[in-house]
Amino acid sequence: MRQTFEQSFALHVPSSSENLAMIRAFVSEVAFRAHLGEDESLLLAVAVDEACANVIEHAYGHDATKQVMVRALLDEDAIRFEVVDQGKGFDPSIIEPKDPRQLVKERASGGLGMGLIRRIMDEVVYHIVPGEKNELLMMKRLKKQR
Amino acid sequence: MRQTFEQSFALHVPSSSENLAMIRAFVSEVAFRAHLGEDESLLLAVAVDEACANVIEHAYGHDATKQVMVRALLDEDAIRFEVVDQGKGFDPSIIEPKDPRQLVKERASGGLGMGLIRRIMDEVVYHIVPGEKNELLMMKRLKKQR
Amino acid sequence: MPDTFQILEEQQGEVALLRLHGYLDAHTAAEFESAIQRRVDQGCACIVVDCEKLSYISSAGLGVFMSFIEELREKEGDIRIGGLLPKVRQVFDILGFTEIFQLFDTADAAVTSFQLKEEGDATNV
Amino acid sequence: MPDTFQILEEQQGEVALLRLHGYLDAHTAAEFESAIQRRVDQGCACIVVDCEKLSYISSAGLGVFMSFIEELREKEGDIRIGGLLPKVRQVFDILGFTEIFQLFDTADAAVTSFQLKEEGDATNV
Ligand SMILES: Nc1ncnc2c1ncn2[C@@H]1O[C@H](COP(=O)(O)OP(=O)(O)O)[C@@H](O)[C@H]1O
Ligand SMILES: Nc1ncnc2c1ncn2[C@@H]1O[C@H](COP(=O)(O)OP(=O)(O)O)[C@@H](O)[C@H]1O
Repeated sequence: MRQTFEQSFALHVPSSSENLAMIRAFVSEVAFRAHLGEDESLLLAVAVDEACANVIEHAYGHDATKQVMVRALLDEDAIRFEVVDQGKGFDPSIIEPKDPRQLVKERASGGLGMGLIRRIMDEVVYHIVPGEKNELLMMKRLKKQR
Repeated sequence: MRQTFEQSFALHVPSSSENLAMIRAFVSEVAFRAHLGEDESLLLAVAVDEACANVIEHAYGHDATKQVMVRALLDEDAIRFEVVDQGKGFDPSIIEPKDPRQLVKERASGGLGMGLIRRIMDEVVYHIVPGEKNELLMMKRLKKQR
Repeated sequence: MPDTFQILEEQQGEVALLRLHGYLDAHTAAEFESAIQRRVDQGCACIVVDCEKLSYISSAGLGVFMSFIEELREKEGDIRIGGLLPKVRQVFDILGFTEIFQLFDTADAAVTSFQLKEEGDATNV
Repeated sequence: MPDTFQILEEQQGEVALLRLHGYLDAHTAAEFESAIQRRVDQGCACIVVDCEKLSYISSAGLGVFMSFIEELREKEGDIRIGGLLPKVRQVFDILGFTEIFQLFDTADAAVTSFQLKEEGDATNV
């Protein structure tokens, strides 16, 4: 059954890293609806996982009474994920992309997440409305030969 | 990590029976958080599946532009599921529970769903607000010896 | 990888053997129903459903079993079930279906149960 | 059944072998980090991570590898990876980590690579 309209899926879970596995299972299910294979599906799970791990750590400081919200939008051309938080927010433009080799030299254990998201997705947009919400919109085009 | 507060999870999917598998995966993940085993987890998936299959068929008549909404609430004592629809509604009190043997005699292919839900869950409440929403609230107590 | 649904069909003498894979729910029940209906239309009354690889069933799946059994028993046939996993069997149990349907440990045993009956009938001639 | 995370540890001569099972994400990375830290504190510089049963990694897991490698290489040791599944290897590839880390088809091959080096060193004495 080919759907011609956009299909929308959403998952809300408590803001705790133990729920990242559940978020990835959700992404896999949506990727399955988009007829993606295991490799592509895993990469989408990574991108959404990174976005949600940032919300859990940076936006909500591991306060599990807060909710992580993920939306997935699926149409014939693309799969889109939206991760929204109402945390303190940040200025994504001043977070410079770091070279993994440089991070290795610095013995860093973090700083890879946003770079991974950008390398996996075809379009990444931050939409920050200060004091209201921080949205991360990620889009991956679907290949036509389905 | 034992959580003392109530944890809330929610899933929204297009109202199509192909998404029932996704709803069951969601229920399994929440059951896993509640430390339930495979058998108990499957029965909860059945109860929520039946509730959602009714929404897809009876409330929305297979209109996949509508959304099926499931919420799960987890605390130390119980796991609760809420399935809400904004469909035409119905009067659950006039739907008499049918004996499976009688249904077999009638060569029926349906009519088992609500009976299954009642047999699986410890508490089942319908909360119908005509013209507004139809809520099915299902509760299963968790055994203390976790 | 998410699970799906598949039916593999075999004919063993008079017995139609349907092997189910994956989940039987409101989405996949129609496919199962047509597979049985096709066999019934061909005049087959003895059906075995192999459930060893069936990971899940909801009322829509049970409804397929329920709607055919009387018709097949009237025709001196039956729909018999083999290899049900314990987690799936629970759902049959809860509705009392384990008393209505004949369950066997394996699909082979279910197929044999029909053949024994036929041999029995033949000797009685 | 949802996947979880587990580490099985072995000592093979000078080499500490850590076998990972399940997923390595922001939730489980801390456990992996302490396992490596413990080995480093014990004076072990040669570490092999068996990833044959690793089903998933995110940046938090990669970060653990990243934060230890310089320190271990300074101590004439290394952290080497065996048996990475293709779907997981993609994540290493995307960040160029396949060029920074030494990857082997199996954990055994990774363990042997350290032992050859030791023998080499011994012969050079
Ligand atoms: N949702 C968010 N809310 C607040 N800050 C964020 C958010 N997402 C990312 N950041 C900021 O961006 C930085 C870079 O993120 P990332 O590349 O994922 O690396 P890491 O999370 O390991 O530091 C974070 O350290 C944090 O300061
Ligand atoms: N969410 C709902 N909206 C409207 N009607 C419903 C809903 N849930 C159940 N019903 C009604 O209750 C009846 C019994 O449901 P059930 O026991 O699940 O059997 P079946 O769905 O196979 O008919 C349905 O046939 C339908 O008329």
